[in-house]
Amino acid sequence: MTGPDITTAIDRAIAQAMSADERILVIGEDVPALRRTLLTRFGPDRVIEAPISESAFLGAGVGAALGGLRPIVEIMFIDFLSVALHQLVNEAAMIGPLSNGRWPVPMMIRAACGGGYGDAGQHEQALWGMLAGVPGLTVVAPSTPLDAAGLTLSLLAHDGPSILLEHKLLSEMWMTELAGTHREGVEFDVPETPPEIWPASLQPVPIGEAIVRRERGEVAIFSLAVGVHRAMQAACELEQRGTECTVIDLRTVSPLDVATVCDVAGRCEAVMVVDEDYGPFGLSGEIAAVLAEAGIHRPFARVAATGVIPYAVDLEREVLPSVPRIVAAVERLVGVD
Amino acid sequence: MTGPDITTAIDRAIAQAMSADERILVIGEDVPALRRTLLTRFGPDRVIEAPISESAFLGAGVGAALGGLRPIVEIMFIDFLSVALHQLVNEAAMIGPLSNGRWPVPMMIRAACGGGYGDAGQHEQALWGMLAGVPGLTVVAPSTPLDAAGLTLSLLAHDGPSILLEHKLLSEMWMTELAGTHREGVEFDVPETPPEIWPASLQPVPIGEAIVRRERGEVAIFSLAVGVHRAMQAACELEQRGTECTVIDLRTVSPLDVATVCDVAGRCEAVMVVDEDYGPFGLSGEIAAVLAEAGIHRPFARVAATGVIPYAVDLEREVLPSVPRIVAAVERLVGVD
Amino acid sequence: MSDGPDLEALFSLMVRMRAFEESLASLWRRGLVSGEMHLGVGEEGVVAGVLDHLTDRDGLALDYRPTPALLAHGVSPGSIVLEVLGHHDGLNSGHGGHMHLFSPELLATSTGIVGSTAPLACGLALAARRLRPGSIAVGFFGDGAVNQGMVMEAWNLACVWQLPVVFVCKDNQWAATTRTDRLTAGSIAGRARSFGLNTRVADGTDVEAVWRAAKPLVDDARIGEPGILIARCRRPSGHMLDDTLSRTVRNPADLLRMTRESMTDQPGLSAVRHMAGLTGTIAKAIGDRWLPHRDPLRTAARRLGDRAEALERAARAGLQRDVDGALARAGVAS
Amino acid sequence: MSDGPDLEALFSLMVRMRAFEESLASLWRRGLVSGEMHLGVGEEGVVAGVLDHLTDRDGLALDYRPTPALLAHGVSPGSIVLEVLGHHDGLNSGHGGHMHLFSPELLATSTGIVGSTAPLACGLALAARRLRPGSIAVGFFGDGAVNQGMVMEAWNLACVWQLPVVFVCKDNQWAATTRTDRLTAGSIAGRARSFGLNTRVADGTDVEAVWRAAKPLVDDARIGEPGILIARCRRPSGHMLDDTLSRTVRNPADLLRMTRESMTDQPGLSAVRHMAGLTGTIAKAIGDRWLPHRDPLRTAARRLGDRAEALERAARAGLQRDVDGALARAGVAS
Ligand SMILES: Cc1ncc(C[n+]2csc(CCOP(=O)(O)OP(=O)(O)O)c2C)c(N)n1
Ligand SMILES: Cc1ncc(C[n+]2csc(CCOP(=O)(O)OP(=O)(O)O)c2C)c(N)n1
Ligand SMILES: [Mg+2]
Ligand SMILES: [Mg+2]
Repeated sequence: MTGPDITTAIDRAIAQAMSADERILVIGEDVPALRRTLLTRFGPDRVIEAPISESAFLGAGVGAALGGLRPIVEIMFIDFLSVALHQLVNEAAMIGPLSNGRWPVPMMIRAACGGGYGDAGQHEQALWGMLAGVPGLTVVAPSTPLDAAGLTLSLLAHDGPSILLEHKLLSEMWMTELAGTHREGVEFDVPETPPEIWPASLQPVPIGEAIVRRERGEVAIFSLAVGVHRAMQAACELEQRGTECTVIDLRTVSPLDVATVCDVAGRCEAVMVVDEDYGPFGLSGEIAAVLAEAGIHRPFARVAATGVIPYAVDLEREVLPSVPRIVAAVERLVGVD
Repeated sequence: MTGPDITTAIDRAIAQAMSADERILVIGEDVPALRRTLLTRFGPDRVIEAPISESAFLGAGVGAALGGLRPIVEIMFIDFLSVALHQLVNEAAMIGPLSNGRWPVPMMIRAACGGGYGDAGQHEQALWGMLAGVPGLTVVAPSTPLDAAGLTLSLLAHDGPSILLEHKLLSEMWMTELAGTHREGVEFDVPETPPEIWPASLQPVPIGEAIVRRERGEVAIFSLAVGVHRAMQAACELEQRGTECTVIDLRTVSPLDVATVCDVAGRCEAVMVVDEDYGPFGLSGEIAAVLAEAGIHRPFARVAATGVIPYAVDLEREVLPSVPRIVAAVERLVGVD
Repeated sequence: MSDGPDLEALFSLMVRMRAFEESLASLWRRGLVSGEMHLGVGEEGVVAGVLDHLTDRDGLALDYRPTPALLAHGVSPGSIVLEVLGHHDGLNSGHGGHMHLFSPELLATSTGIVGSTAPLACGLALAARRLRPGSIAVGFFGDGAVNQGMVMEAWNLACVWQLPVVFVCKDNQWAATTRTDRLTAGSIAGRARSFGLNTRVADGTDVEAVWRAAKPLVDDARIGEPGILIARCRRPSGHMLDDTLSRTVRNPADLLRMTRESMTDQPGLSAVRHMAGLTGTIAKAIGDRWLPHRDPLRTAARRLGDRAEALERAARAGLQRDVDGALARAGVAS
Repeated sequence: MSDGPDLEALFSLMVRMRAFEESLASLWRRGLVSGEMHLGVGEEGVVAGVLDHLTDRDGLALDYRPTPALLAHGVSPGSIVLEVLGHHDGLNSGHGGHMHLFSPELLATSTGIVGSTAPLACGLALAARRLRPGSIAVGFFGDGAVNQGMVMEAWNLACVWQLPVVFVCKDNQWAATTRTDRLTAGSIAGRARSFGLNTRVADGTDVEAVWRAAKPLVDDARIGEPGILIARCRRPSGHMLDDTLSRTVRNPADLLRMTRESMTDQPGLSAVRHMAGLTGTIAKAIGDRWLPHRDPLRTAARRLGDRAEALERAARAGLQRDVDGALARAGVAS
């Protein structure tokens, strides 16, 4: 990687926001170690270590937001949110609407997500589809460090609850820590990511705006996070094999950029969703629905996690979306077999 | 209502199953009072009252299933599951797949769901869309007492985790208890439900089988639970106004009956989903996706909960699917305006 | 200035609370209110004795019996009446209803999820410490809620973060249809003390006792020493209006009717044995409802002697004016 | 039969555990194992001292350091090696990996979610009571886990349901990079006692002490009196292999490098002050790793004197044979 990895990028954006806004603080397990750059800069009153009590400290984040702060609550892995989900669904996301908008809850949850490095089922989920179903909750899952930083700035300025998902395969920090990528002989399917020019002062990336990463033709591939890089690589291979693909990085899961989704799909002949979350009842379905509602009827396929993510490298690769799976699915979709 | 209400129907099915299988027991808050018919019959060793500790007693349900029992765990309202979701997502649903199927978790969660009686956001959610996204979890939401009883029998014989959702508007017990429907002047939009012939011995209803409630024509309306009754009523009105509808009661949310969905939609000119759960990222999207995957492209619309459910009767009616909303949406869909 | 409470003021406040709950009950019974209705009848001593120490800069996390505390904190009764009527001029424009009453100005939130108030209070306290030094947050919950994990987590969090928070456990000995002593191991006070929380137990039916117990807790919280008050009280109107237990208490024969079905194919004796726990519970519920001498209002009135009647009349009249005003605005007969 | 433990057997078991963890570490370092790797090095005294009282009809809920207990419970080391290699002949056909090792035959489950074992153990205990009277379930977790709500909920549940369950808290004083004493209010033992759990504290580095403390807990659990053992132990291989703290301990200059960035635009002094807590943590981590006399194996070996060496050799050889067999089956060099 040339610029900072996604974790460092988010840390930098947070630092920039924290120095501009005294009300922002960070709460989470192990944050003194994980966020040591923030700790040394802002001190333990604003980088607050928490016991392994997600319900209590996520709930405290909600209460702090009600009290006038703008907390960032770290849930180490998104899988662990399920021990505390209630504070998000029934409090953070409901107080705004049930007060008829009089009491916003400006809180950002930050969590690592995603698999592909052998931690299996309980640590490798994406879960953005499930979370995007919570009304009023903003969910983002960026694919590049610059987008991650820019979206962080937007979420920290947003007057509602949000979740920033940081895919572990895009994070040098997490991959070193969890997967021991420094070990010889270890090889995970970490995608190549394109270099980025890193600005002196970070700029917000608007919430709810997808971006077209490659615009070529027949098949529109919608994806996000690691999936975008897989889709880009698949598109290169497919080009050589004679199929042209457009790749759209959704960046924000909810609110979904319906305009771009419909616009791009409307100009393509087939639609495909590459999603590291579970296939059924999630993002891929939502895309199908907004297209159908808009009367855009195209051959449709999805490459998503096919179930609980297993441990062994080969089994894991079968379950998660991979470049070969995408290539094969696109060719099936356009009738090249 | 002529037969038993949905709650009594489920209780009877449970009683029938419990007397045939010693391993079945019931755990939950207030079950001695709520399930007094079961308590008197099977005693406190099999109808076990729990403290307000959903994580602990749901987790204990999982452990009990691992240990050879077949527990029914009651989560009073499905909204409260979010304080304990982890035990479902990360334990109950994962131990099977992560053990490569060697250790099944036969546990049924029973929960009341749904709104329309003025409890608002934190008590009125359906959430089946979110839950159906959990791989390997069976989710059912019946619309009639007989289906509820039959599905209960099937779930209690099923070797995996499941959720039985009992819509409060279909439950005399819950409506009396929560909404005080015996009060004069109180009127909730409780649907008329058709009479059923109640057999002496209950028969299982297969998991994952939808049923066509009315087969007429142009528009296929997919729904479940209370939505089915609303759709049936809308279909009657629409018939008088010149539009013929087929109404499909999905009964099981997951695994979705893809064959029936595709078959019926394929024979209709337009597709509509009536869903009391939140619209985005849920059941309606999944239906759109399976249809698009099957190459069945039809004009598509959904009538679902439009967001957090508000309190006031008029606001609540606007947010939840209602007969007028369905009628209007169907007419828009088929171009009658 | 004396060191003790102003019993007249507390009594008047409690009367207002009671009168308000009675108004809500009547609106509910008249079918003008949707959904469940949980009242704070019986809790007035606890709420008044605690809230008297707070200012409007202090935050409140309230459960689904929030009305007494909201009144004491300064929320207008009329706006609550309009809210439960579902009126657009209600406190939350009819979006929240009685379990979700929010006053951002007065930093008061409420929730229908058992136990949720404890973490929320911790967060309000964190904000208080940073943004309004010297102010605190108070989180109310019931005795059943102490078995909800997030409550215990919050106790720990309050202690290790040294939050300016006071928890108040309104111990009415019931959680819906369940006697909590059957399902709570150890004592609530012992459990709280094991975290190092500043712990006090008071008779919640005696507002002066509550006031005295709450004072040092609030004072200590203001300097970052969290505490908890555990106050015994009563629940004479049941868990919620017209709940199962209330209905069964009014008509115990119901119980037999409801269980008859299961008795038929069962040796009668074992069914009766199995039902023993339940009937015991019901007997207890009956006993608990007819103990008027544990009423915090009566206790205070007795102490006030002659003065009580006039105070009560004035407080009720004042409250009624507010309620009537709201009803008129909503076009509902008083 | 004597009343005390068979120290030779316990020592041999601990050696097997240690040797097995070393094998796993070596496979991980060789890049043959995916994902994180948490070892139970340092916990052998606790695990052996407890498991010696169990039969294979007793259930186990294990955390993400499950291997020592699985060995003691009778799971074949070869099947675990194959599992962490992702081999289809592994314990769970390669689907689970080291955090999700399941043996339905031996009623042993494991989980990567902190605290989850406590409710699971309650459920296994419930099943034990109904289906295998006289058998129990044991739930293991760490000292950080006691602040997870579901653990405290489970303690309460065990008491009020009188479950045949023993909780074991392996108190290594750390939760990942965090010193738990900073974030746990009161004492774990005090907290557990407040629920009425049969509570014993033992030196987890002394397997005999653990054995003696566990015996009455297990015996009482068999007749429906739940208990908890809190055993101090060490974590010499860190939270997981090559974690941040381990890396920083090996090379403290890293810390400076990593924080240099934020120091530039910050008065150096306040940054240093802010870092003080963190460097203190690291100093503590360094101290904790080089305290070989707290090794449960050494303590036992010292007591066994001359006999230790031969026992150790035999235990290691036996274990190594199993591991080598599995490696051969997987086509991996030993
Ligand atoms: C997490 C959760 N579980 C269950 C419920 C249903 N419920 C509402 S109130 C109640 C009893 C609470 O008892 P307690 O805490 O003693 O408060 P009280 O009602 O006595 O004031 C229950 C079980 C809920 N609202 N939230
Ligand atoms: C609910 C949950 N939160 C956070 C984590 C991440 N995590 C894994 S282990 C760990 C530390 C646990 O410490 P302790 O309970 O003392 O056990 P130890 O690792 O010391 O054996 C943490 C925070 C998790 N797995 N689950
Ligand atoms: Mg109570
Ligand atoms: Mg530890």
